[in-house]
Amino acid sequence: MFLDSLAMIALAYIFGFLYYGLYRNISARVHGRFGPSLAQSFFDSIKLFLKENSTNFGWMFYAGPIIMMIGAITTLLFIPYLNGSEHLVGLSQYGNLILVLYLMVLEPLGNAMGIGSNGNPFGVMGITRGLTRLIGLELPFYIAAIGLMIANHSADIGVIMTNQSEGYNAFTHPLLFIGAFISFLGFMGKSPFDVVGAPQEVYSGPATEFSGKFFAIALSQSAIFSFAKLLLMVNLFLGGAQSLVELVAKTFVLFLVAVLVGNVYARFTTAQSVEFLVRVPTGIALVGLLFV
Amino acid sequence: MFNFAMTPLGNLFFGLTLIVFASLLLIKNERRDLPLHILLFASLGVIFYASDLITLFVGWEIMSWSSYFIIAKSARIETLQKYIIFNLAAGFALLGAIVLIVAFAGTTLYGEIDFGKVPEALRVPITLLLFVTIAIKSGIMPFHYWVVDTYEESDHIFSAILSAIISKAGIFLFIVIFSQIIGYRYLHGSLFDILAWLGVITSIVATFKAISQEELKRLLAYSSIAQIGYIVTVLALLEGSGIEAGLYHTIIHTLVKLLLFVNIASIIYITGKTKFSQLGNLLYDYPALFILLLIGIIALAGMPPLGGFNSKFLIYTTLLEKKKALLLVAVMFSSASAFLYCYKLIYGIYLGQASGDKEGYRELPMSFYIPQFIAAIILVLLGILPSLGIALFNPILGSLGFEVSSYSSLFELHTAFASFNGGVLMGLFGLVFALILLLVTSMRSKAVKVRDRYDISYCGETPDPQNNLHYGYGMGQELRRISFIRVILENSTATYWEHISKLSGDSSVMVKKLYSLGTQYIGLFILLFFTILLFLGVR
Amino acid sequence: MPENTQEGFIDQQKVLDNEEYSIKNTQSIIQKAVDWFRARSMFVLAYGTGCGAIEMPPIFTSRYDIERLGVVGVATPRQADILIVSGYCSYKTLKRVIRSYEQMNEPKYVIGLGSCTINGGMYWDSYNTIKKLDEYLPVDMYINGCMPRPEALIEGFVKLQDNIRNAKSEAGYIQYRENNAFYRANQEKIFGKNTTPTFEENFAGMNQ
Amino acid sequence: MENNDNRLIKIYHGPQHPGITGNMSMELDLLGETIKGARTHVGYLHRGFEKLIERRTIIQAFTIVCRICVPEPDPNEENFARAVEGLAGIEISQRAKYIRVMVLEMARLAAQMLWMGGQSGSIGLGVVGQWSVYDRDLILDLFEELTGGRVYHMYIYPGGVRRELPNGFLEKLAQLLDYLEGRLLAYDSIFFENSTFKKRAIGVGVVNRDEALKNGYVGQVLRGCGIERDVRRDNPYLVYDKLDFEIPTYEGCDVYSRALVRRGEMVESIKILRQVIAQMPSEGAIMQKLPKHRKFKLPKEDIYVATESARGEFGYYMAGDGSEFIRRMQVKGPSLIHGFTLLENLLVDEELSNVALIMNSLGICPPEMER
Repeated sequence: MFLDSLAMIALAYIFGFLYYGLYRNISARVHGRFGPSLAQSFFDSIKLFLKENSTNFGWMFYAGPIIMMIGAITTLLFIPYLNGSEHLVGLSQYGNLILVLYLMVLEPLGNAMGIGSNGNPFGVMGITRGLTRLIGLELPFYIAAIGLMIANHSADIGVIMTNQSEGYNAFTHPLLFIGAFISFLGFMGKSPFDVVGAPQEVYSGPATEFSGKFFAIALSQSAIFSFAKLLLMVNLFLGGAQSLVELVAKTFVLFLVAVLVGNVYARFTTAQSVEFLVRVPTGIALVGLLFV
Repeated sequence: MFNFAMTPLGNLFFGLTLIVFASLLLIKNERRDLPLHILLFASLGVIFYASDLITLFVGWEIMSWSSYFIIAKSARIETLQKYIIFNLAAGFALLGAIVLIVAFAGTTLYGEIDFGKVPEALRVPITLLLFVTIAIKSGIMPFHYWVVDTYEESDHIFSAILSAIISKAGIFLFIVIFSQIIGYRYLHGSLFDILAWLGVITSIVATFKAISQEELKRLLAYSSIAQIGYIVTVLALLEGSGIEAGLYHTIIHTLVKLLLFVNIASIIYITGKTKFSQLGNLLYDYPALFILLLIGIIALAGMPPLGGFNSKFLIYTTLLEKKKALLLVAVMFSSASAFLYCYKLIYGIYLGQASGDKEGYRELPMSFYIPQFIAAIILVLLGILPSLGIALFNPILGSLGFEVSSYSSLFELHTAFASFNGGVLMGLFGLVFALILLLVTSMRSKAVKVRDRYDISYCGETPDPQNNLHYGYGMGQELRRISFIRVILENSTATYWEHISKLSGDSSVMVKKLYSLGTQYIGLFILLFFTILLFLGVR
Repeated sequence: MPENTQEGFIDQQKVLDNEEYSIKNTQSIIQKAVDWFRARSMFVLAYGTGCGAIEMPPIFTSRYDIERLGVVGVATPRQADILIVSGYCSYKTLKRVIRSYEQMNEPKYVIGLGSCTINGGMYWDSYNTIKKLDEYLPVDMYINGCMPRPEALIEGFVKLQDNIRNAKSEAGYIQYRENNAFYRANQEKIFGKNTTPTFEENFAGMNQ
Repeated sequence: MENNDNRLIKIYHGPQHPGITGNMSMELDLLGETIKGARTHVGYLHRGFEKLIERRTIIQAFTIVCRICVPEPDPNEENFARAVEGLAGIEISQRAKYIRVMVLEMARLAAQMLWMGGQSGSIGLGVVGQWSVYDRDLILDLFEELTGGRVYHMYIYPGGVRRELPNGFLEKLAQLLDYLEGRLLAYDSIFFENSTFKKRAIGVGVVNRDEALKNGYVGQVLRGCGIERDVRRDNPYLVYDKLDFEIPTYEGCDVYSRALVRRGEMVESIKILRQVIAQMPSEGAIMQKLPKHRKFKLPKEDIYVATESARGEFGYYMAGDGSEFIRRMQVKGPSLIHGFTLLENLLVDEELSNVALIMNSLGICPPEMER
C-alpha cells in the first residue's frame, strides 16, 4: 500500500508537471510562438529546490506549503487511478467522495495559514479572493457530486466509476457535467476565474512571499493537485480508465479544453466570477439535479 | 411533584454541561457570580433529567432567569430587554404547548403521555408553539434577534456557556418532545420540512453575516447560529440517523464553541481589544493559543482529519439517504462559505501585521488553557476514532426507539452511503506532514529568517509601520459586491422586530387612550358591546 | 595584469580572454548539475526603471519568445533569479531597485540594460540619475545600446546562461555580500543614512 | 484620508508591479478591496529634460527629446522640429510634410498596438498582447528600415526629415497596412467583442463629461465621452487638412468606449496612411538648408505647438533668447492631467481589480509625466 501510494504520488508529480509544460507549450502555440521545452517546469522546480536561500517568516511560514502539499497528496491518495485495478488505488477504500471534496479545500486553507503569517497584504488579499471564489466554485461542483451520489446510491468514488459501464456520466447526466466542468475550470485556476494570483491586481497574490524551496513545494503541490482534480473529473464523469494510457488520454482531453478556454477569456473580478458561477453553472447543475 | 429519570440522552447533555461548567469555573473571573452559575447549572440538570413536563418547564424558566441575571451584570438595557422578551415568549410558548398536551393527555409524565388523544386540529398549533420555543432558544431565524447582542455583551466566559450549552437546550427539547413524548408518527411532516429549510436558511444567512462582522464575539455568535441551523435541519428530518447526526454535531459544536469562546476570551483578557481591526500578529507571542484556535477552526469548518468532519459527514449522508438533494446543496453551500469566516477569525487575531502597539498586555493565567485543551483533545480523539460518537449515541437511539447503527471498528465511520477511516486519515496526515517537513528542513536551500516583520515584497516600496497593513477589517467586505450576498447583508430581521415593537407600542397607546376616555364614552362602548352581543345571540 | 593598451586603458576583452586571469573552473559534478539547472531556468524580475522597459514586451512575446530559453517573467522579487535594470535609474528608483535586489534570494544576477546603466548614456549630465549602476549593485551582464535590440537582449541572456553554466565569472551576489561595505558606502553617498531599512538584518541572518 | 480604527489598509500599486504602466506608483487606501483614497506618486523617472535641454544646442537637444515619451517618441520630435521651425522661420517642403505625417501615423498605430497589449494584459487576456506586440514589431521593422532605429528614430528633424525613403518603402507599407487591417478583425473577435472584456470594461472608469472639458482632459478620454476634439482637425498641422479622416467618438465615457475609440483610430490611421501613400509627391527636397550648428540661433520669441499623439494633445512651449541654446522648453503631455487629477478621482470607490484596467485606458505614460 505504501509503495502503491508512492507510485501514485510520483505519477501525479510527473504528469502534473508534464501537463503544465504542455500547458505552456499549447498556450505558446496559441500566442504564435514556440514556447519552452516540455520539461521546463521540471527545470523550474528543481532550480527552485536548489536555490541557496529562501526567505522565511517564522515557523508558521513553513506550514503553508506543507499543508498545501498535504491537501494535494491526501486528495490524490483517496482517488483511485484505474477502474477495477488492484494497483494505484492508494487509500481509496478508506475514503469517499465527500471526504475528497473536503480535502480539496485543505489546499486553499493551508495556503491561507502560511500566507497570513507573513503579513503581506497582497497575499491575504489573494487568499480572501480565493476563499470568496470558493463560495461560487464549490456550489456547482457539489451539486454535480450530490447528483451522482444520489444516482449511484453511494458516495464511493470507485462505485461511481464502475457504474458507468453503460455510458459515461458526462452523457447520462450532461447538465451535471457541464456545471461541474465550469467549476472545474475555476478549480484549475484558469481564466476567467483566475482571480487569486492575478499579477496585475494583487502582485502575485498568495505566492508573493514564497521563494526558493517554499515556492518549489507550492509548485509541486499544484502539479500534483491539478492532476488529482483531473483524475477526479475523469473518474466521476468519464468512467475512469482501464489503463494508464486511457487515463492519460482522458485527462489530457479535459486538460486541453481547460487550457484552450482559459486562453481566450479575460479575467473576471472576484464578485463577477462568483455571480457567474452561482448563476450559470449552478443553474445548469440544478436543472440536472432535478432530472436525477 | 417533580419527577426525574436518568436517560441516556440526559446523560449525554448533562455530561457536556459538566465538562463545560467544570472547565470554565476553573477560570478565575472576578466578575463572576458563583451562586447564579450554580443555579444555572442546576437548572440545566433539571431540564436534562426531568421526566415530566412541569419539571421541564420549571427548569426551563430557572435557566432563562438565572442566565438573565448573569447577563444583566454586563449587558446594555436594550439587550436585556431583547433577551427577556424573547425568552419570556419562549417560556410562554412552551407553557402553552405543555398545557395543551396535558389538558388532553391527562398526565405530565413523559412515559404516560399519549399524543394520540390530542385532537387533530390542535396538533399543528402545539407543534408550532414548540417550534417557537426551540427556535428562540437555539436562535433560528427569524427568532435569532436576541442572540448576537447577548453573546457579544455578556461576560466573555459566560458567552461560552451561552453558546456551548444553553443554545443546546433547544436541541434537547426538540429531541425529547418530538421523539420521546409526542412521537414522530403523530407529527405533520410538511411542517418539519419548513423547519428544515428554516434551519438551513438560518445557517446561510448567519454565515454571511458572520463574515462581515468586525467584533470577535459577534462573529462567533453568528457562527453559533449557523451551526445550530445545521442541527435543526438534520433533526427536522425526523429520522433516527438524523438524530444521530444532530447529536454528533451538538457534541462537536459544544466543544468547538467552548474552545473558540475561551480562546477569544483569553485574547480579550490579554489585550483588552475586541475588534479584528485592532489585533493581529499575536501568533509568535502566543503560539499555544494559536494552535488551539487552529484546531478549533479546523473542527468548526468541518475539515478532516478532526472531529468536525465526522458530524458534517453524518449530516450529509443523512440528507443523501433521505434524498433531500436541495437541502443538502444548501447545507454544503453554507458550509463552504464558512471557510471565509473561519479564516477571518484566525487571521484577524493571530496572523498578518500587528495593528497598534502591544503595550499594556496582561499575563494570561494558565486556567484559560484548561477548557481549550480539554476540547481540543476530545476533538482530535474524535477525529481518530469517529465511531466513538456512534458508540455514545447508540444507547440514546435505543432508548428513543430507533434503529441502532452498527460499526465494525471505532476507527471507521460507516453509513449506508459511504464510510471513511479516521485512523487512516489521521495517520496519513501525520505521515505526510512529517515527511514533507523532513524534506523542507533537509533541503540544501537555507531558510533565511526575516528579522523585520515589515520586510515584505511591497512593490519595491518600503512599508511604514505607521500605516496599517492588517486586513482584519477588510476581509469579507468585498462580498457586498456579490448581489445575492449583498441582499443578505443589507437586510436584517431587526427592522422586522422593530416594526413589531412599534406596532405593539402603538396598540398599547391605543389601549391606554381607551382607559383615559370619559365616562360617557365608556357607557357608549358598553352599550355597543351589549348590542353586538344581542345581535350575535339573535343570529 | 595584462599589458595596457596604448591609450592607457586596460583592454577588458583581453582580461576576459586571458586564461591566466579568468576564474578557474573548479566545479564539482554536483555543482555542475546545479549550475546547469540554474542556467536553464531563469525567473526574471523586469524592473522597468527607464526606457528599456519598452523592449521587454517584445522579448517576452511571440516574435522573440525568450521563454524558449527558460526565461520567464515573475512579479515579485522573492521568486526572481535575475533583476533586469532596464535603463537609467533616477535616485528615487535606485532605492527601490536596491530593495528589490536585496529581497531576491541567492543566487541572483543583475542585467543592466542600455547605455544609461553603464555610464549614464543620454543623461550623463542629469542631476537626478545615477551614472554607473555597478557602483551600487553588482552587475553580471551589461547590454549596451539605446535601445538595445531584442536580439541583443537575447544574446545577453545566452551569455549570462553560459557564464552561470560554466562558472566563468564570479557571480555578482557573492561580490555584493563580500564587498558590502563598498556598495553600501556608494549607496550612502546618494541616500545618506536613509537607505533601505532591512539591509543589515538580511545579511545578519545569512551568516548564521 | 482618515484611517479610522485601522479599517483601511495601505498598499502601493507600483512602481515594481505588473499592473502599472511604467515606473510610477499609486498609493491606495483600501477598505477590503475597495479604494477609498488614491495618490499618484511620481519621481521615479525624473531626468530633468527641461533642464538638460537648456544646456544643449538645438541639434544636441534634438536627440534627447524623443526620449521624453518612450512608447511614442515621434510626436516629441515633430513638436520639437515644428517649434524650432516656427521660431526660426523655416518652411519645410510638401514631401517632408507627407513623410512626417506618415511617420506620425505609423507611430500612432504602433502605440495603439502596444496599448492593446497593455489593456488586455491588465485583465489577464495575455494572448492579445502576444499578437499585438508582434504586429507592432512589424511596424518597428519598417521604422528601422526608414530611420535606423527601432524605438527611437531621431528622424523628424528641424527643417524636414533626415533621410530619403528607401526603395520600395511605400509598397512595403501598403502591404503591411493590408495585413494589419486583416488583423484588426482578429482583434475584434478576441478582444473588442470578447464578452468577458465587455463585462469588465463597460461602466467602469466613467469620466464625468462636464469635468472632462473643464479639467482639460484630452485624447481618448474626451472622445470616449462623445466630445470630438482632435488637434489634427481643430488646429491642423503638416498636411492633415488635405487628408480625409474621421474622429471616432463614443458616448459611454467608460473604459470600453475608450477602447473602441482607439480601435477607430487604428482604422483611421490606416486610412490616412493609404492616402499619404497615394498623395505623396515623388519629388522634392526632404530637408531645408539649415544654418551651421553653432550659428543656429533662435530669436527671442516663444511659441506653443501641439501634436495629436496616440494619447491626446501633446504640446511644447519653447522660448528662444537669441542664443544657440533654447531658453526654455516646457512639455505638456496628456499623462500629467490624466495621471493625477483624473486617475486619483476615478479610482475612489473603485475595486482594486480595476486599477490597472482604468490606468491603461487613460493612456498614462509616466516618463512623459515627469520628463
